[in-house]
Amino acid sequence: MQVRVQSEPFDAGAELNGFAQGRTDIGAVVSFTGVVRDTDGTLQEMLIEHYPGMTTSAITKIVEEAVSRWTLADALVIHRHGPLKPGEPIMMVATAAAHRAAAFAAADFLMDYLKSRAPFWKKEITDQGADWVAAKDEDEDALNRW
Amino acid sequence: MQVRVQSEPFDAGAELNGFAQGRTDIGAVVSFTGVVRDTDGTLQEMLIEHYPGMTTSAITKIVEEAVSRWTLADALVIHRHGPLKPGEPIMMVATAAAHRAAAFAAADFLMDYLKSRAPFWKKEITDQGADWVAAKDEDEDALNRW
Amino acid sequence: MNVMYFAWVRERIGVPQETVETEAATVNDLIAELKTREDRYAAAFADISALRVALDQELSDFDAPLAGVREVAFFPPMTGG
Amino acid sequence: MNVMYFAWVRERIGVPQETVETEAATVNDLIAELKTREDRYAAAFADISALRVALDQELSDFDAPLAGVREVAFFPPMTGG
Repeated sequence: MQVRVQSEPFDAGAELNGFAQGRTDIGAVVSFTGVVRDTDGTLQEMLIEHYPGMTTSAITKIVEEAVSRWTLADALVIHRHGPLKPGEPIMMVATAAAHRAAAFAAADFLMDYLKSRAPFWKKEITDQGADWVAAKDEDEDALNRW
Repeated sequence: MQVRVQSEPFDAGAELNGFAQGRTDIGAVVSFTGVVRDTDGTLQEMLIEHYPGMTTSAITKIVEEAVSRWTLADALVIHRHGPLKPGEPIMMVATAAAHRAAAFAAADFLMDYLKSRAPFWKKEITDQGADWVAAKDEDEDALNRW
Repeated sequence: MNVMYFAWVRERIGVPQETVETEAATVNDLIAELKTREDRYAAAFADISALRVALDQELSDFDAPLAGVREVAFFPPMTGG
Repeated sequence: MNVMYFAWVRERIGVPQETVETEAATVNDLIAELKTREDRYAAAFADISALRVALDQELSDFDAPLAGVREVAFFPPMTGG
């Protein structure tokens, strides 16, 4: 189990290849990569603020919950903070399990909880100014699935 | 959209990094990697047979269905055939979408359909002999989710 | 008509493919005809519920007509992924 | 007691953290006290339903007691992932 909170970029492909490598008791690896989206082509930068004293422990608790619910062989979360450009990876989750259903469910669960329970806040700087990204009701509702 | 059926190994990390690269209209990339599992430590080799005339077209139809159901920005399927060793990647799926729910659902759908509708058959060679892997009822049932 | 066999169906029948001359109207008719030919066909087709069939590389049904079909493939349920 | 602010709460209040001397029994009491101090607090805490609170780095409720708490953090709903 690995949790990393960092401002530096990470190499999602290298992380995927290093994850659960050489293990022969797993049949399924699922990864999720969150990318800075710029649908309208107006985004200059995304600024991610976080709560350093709380971030790693909050994510670790979420990952421990996932590992125990789905008997994962391994789990990984990397989350960046600071300024990011459109197209850059923001964060990544990976899960490894014997079977695909557990790996998919655990990754989906991790994303839902990281979205609404990990102390990060996103600010978008566009041509028109700067705005904090508002949390969506559907993201809060998604937690009821689990 | 990319579909590759091959006997050669592939580099899942390099594929993930090359997938949907530089696109700023996507926010979510999900990948699934299927790995040769050897729970008991008795597996010598997994042999994957396929139906060359049908494989690529069958997978392509499944991917087209996923792309249209979830408006994916991109989708990738790589599936190997031939002899594989424990711990080796068998296949990989990747999906890219604006939002995470679509990327997760499409990857999950692709795996369910590839499992039961792509013409591959697995044979396990163990210390005790060789056996064809039987399809599971739960895999056929999984198709009813979609 | 080109008839193909995969996985344990291929192993039981002993060849991966063969040309079959037949007037069978449906897949079921073709199977019935093959089963009378030799024991190895009877063994391979003993339990149809354990088999799947593709006509010209498309999954199909056992009661599907064979008119115009060039390639029939028999195999167990797929185990991809 | 160390009080921290994040995202637009931090921007409205103007500092990321400060030491607050208070006898407030609960988070709600602390907020009521801060709101009387200066307009910027009144602005930041105008709509409590738009805020979340953590006590000693654990998400908590606005009616939670502050006894023994060393760090209180106020912020909008999280937008991680």
